[in-house]
Amino acid sequence: MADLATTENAPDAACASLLALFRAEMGAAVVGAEIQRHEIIVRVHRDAWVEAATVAKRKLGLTYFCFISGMDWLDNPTQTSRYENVWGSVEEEVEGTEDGEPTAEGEPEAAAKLDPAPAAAPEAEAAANPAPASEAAPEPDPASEPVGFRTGVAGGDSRFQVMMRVVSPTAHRGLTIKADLDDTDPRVATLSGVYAGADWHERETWEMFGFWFDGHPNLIHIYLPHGFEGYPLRKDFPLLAREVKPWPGLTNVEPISGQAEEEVGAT
Amino acid sequence: MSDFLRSYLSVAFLAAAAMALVGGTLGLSRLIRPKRPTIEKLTVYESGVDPVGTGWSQSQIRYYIFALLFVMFDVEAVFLFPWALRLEAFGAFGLVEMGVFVVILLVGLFYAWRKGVLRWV
Amino acid sequence: MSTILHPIMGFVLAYWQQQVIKLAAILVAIPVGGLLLGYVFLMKMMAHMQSRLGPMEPGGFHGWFQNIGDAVKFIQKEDIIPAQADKWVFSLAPYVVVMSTFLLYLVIPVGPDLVVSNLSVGVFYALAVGSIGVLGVLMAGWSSANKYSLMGSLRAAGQLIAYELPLVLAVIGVVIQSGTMSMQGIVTAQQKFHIFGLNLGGMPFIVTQFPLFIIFMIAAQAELTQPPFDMPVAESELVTGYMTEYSGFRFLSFFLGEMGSAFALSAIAATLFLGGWYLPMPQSWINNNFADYIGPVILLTKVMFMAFLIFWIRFTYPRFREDQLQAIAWKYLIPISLLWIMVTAILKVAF
Amino acid sequence: MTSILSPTTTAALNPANPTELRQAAYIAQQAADVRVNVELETDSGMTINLGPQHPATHGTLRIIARLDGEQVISCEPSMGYMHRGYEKLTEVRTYPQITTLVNRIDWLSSFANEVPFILAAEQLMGIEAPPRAQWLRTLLFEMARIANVALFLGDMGVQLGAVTPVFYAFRDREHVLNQIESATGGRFHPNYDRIGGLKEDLPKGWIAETRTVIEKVVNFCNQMDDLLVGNEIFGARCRGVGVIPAERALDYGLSGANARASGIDWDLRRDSESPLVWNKLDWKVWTHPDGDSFARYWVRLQEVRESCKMITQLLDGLPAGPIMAKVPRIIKVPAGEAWVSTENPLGEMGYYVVSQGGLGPFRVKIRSASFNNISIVPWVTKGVFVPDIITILASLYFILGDIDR
Repeated sequence: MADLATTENAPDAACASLLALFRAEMGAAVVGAEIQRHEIIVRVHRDAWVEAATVAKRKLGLTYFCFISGMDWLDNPTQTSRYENVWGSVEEEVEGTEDGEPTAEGEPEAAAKLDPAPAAAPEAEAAANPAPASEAAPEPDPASEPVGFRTGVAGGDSRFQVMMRVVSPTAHRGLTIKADLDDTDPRVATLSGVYAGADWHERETWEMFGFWFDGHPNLIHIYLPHGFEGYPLRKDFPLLAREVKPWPGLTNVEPISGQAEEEVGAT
Repeated sequence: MSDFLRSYLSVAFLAAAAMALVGGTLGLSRLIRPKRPTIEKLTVYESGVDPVGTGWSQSQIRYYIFALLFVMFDVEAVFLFPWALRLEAFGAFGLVEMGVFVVILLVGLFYAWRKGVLRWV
Repeated sequence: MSTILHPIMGFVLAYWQQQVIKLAAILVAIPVGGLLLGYVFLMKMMAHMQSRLGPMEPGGFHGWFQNIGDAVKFIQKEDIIPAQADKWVFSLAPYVVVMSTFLLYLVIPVGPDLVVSNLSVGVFYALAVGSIGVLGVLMAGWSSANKYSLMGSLRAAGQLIAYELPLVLAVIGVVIQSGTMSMQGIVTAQQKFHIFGLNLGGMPFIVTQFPLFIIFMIAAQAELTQPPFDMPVAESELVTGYMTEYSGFRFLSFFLGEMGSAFALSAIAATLFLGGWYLPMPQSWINNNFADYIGPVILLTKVMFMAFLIFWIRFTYPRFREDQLQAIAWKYLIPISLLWIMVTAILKVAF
Repeated sequence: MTSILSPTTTAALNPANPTELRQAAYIAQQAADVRVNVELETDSGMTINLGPQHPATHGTLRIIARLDGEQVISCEPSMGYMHRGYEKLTEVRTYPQITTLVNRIDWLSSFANEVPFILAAEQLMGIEAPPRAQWLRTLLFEMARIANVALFLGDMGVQLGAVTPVFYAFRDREHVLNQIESATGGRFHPNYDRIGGLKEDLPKGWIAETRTVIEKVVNFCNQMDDLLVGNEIFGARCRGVGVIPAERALDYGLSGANARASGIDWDLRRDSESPLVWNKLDWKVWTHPDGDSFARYWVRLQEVRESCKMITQLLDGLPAGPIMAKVPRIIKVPAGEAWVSTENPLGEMGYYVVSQGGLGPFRVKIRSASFNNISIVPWVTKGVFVPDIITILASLYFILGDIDR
């Protein structure tokens, strides 16, 4: 804890060398990169997706396959407004943290920004080109018009991102690889030839986000019933139960954390 | 009726008694048990999903070589019983005879073993 | 042979009267025996060994009501026959299983005069009717139109192939030593049997036939489809195998058959290897029929001991795989039993 | 780091040791056997469903097996019967509310599910829980591990047909659950973790009681040693069944005891920088070179023993002090992304939390161990017998909530 606090802000040397190695192998395909604590997050071009995995596995020794998943950076106005309804007064109070630098005590992710260009101002970037996202809204049309998207660490150019994480079981360093996908036709090559375990994760990602994995041997539903329509983890997929009836849980939640804090303060 | 046949008549009696016990209790339980068949109840159980196929599915029986060996050794046992009963009468001669018989069968078993037939597939 | 009630009532009954009384006795003995084993071992011993809570509750003291409650429950449960099943074979199977169990009791002597029918081929007969039960299992499994049942019954058939031979061969050693196949004759032979000139008023065959005794018990365990040989029922794989589709009393009758067979096979093992109803006792007790009174008690004690062994192993061991059962039977049990038969025969001829 | 060879060949195997080399050859041969057996030239196979309502799947997992006699041609798990959509639900919940959701992922060790999520939120907020809270978290984490893995130790027996161990497991697990309950108020779903600390401090006398409970658990481990590990039939059913070489295990993302049983010397408790205090304890990571079902059982058994050792040390060294750090009244997590994973009883459990500065996370990717652990089933069950499916499934050890999330 004390020792962690000191090492936390310094870039991890093993991570840095790993990232350098990765950059050397991948060349221009690396679009963005960051090191957070002991995690490397890189963004590669989607055409280099399989190559990145192959390099990670064969050259960097990141043999342990952790997961594949996706991101939908679209702002979901229905969800945001739901919070605002209940937490309206609170939102005003802490408005400052929304777009400025976080004001919380200590900047935790203390990122060593190796590639500042894409990661520097993701929100500004997102604000610059919100148009493709709103155009790109695929089938099940959302009830309300999406307002745009904001991307996260290592940046992003489009609404959809596919991400995977692999780890070296000997060096104990993990690498998260992201790739931006096309908004209208999210499509990327399958990794099941590189990491056998990618099979099921790609099925899940396809089912939840609608990302197509070219060359996947068996891209069928894994959780949801066959014939299910829509991609539930996309932000524009309505959470029907919430649409029909407001969730009562949102209202009675506030005191819990506050009480705990007060109790501690009293002791 | 001779005593010999009589002693086997008991077998028939006993079998009838067993039938009567099961049948009687089933009849008794018919009086008190409910009978409300539904489609779900009458479907065969396959772990909670609709059965795949027709129910009368076919399966491979691959232990026929064991069955052949079994028949062979069961016949041997049939031969062993009379010999075992009359062993004292036959004496050393019978012993050697049966020893040869058993050894031949054992050799056969070991041959089958060596050929890898004694593997359940 | 003297008549069954002669020692008690002092007069000779007609043949059919004797049969009626014997059958009545067996009709009482089997459910009671099955219930006894089910109660003492399956419920109480299991509950204590496995620290189970449920079977210790019903009725108060040590859950004495558990078995009765179970029986009542099964009798008043709905009897479901799947629509796809072969109804005739399906409903006939429990009869076959129970019948096979009943027939086993025919030859078990419980006293010098107390035996339903002292067949001259007693042991042979017992082994033969004991295997009829597998026929019932096959019928049940096949007719259910259920895959688990089918696989369970196929396993049962495969198991029959594996254990039947060791069971038969284990008996042959006893037959060689006693020179008879009659169960009563085997008990008598053990009264006269002594080794090294050490006459203690008889000696059980287990002394000389210990390997065959072990083989017999293993094979009996398999015949009863008790763990570690319960592949045909295998709850965690085949969901009780051939019994999957059975419900109500039909299901209970399989259970009754299993417990009754356990009782009968324990009795046969006790008779063959432990001297049956006989303990070293004065010859006069046997002559004046006193042994008819204490014989059942002695046999019951031995049977409970054998059943204890069976159930003890049942609660302790995991299940074998089918191929492992075959390997054990063919690679160990059969060669060893054949060898021991030859050893017995050589000793018999030599001395 | 750049080694292409698996860590098995480098770390776990000692070339000077002939036994280990023999074992390695054995594994290779077993694995080759499995692949050869795939090509079974038959079309009269029987399709059988194990599950969703099946005793072997402890939960509603469905396994579709195509059989040839008793031999498996192909075996495909099919899940989703319990899919609760937690990843979607997290998007409409606040951070404190999500703790109750993730509690229910691996319901046998609920507390262990809370920890990585809370750590991820704390990491994003830049909060550190006070030392006592971290020690208690570690302590309850390990108790949750015992509650979970003890059930496995018994359940493996019942899957193989030995009924006794599972009752012993339930008996002794009950004591552990009692302790968890008396500390947290929740028997199965403690919901004890808070961002910045814990809900409340331990009740009086808890530490002494826990010590006696740990003794019982140690005794239980010895019983399992006698009942199953030392049992020849158990060995015959498990040894050489479901052999997973280390490369394969990593390829499929097997983690936790499953990976360690394949000889991968990797434990997140030791090998990742976590605010939890495992690194301050004296314990050992057990591996087994065989990679078969027996190895997986054996490794888990040793892990429970290690957990007992850890708990004793944790009880000894429990620091005094507050259990809550100063946290804002309303939890708002600054924008950012955090990945935190811990070594849960089932394997690596991680949360990829993406925040955009709101009251709830923007997205949470839940990486649960069982999903990856089960994904190897189609590969590893090819050509085995039906009873071996059960052995393999039981030894891979999954909790259905952990697969379906």
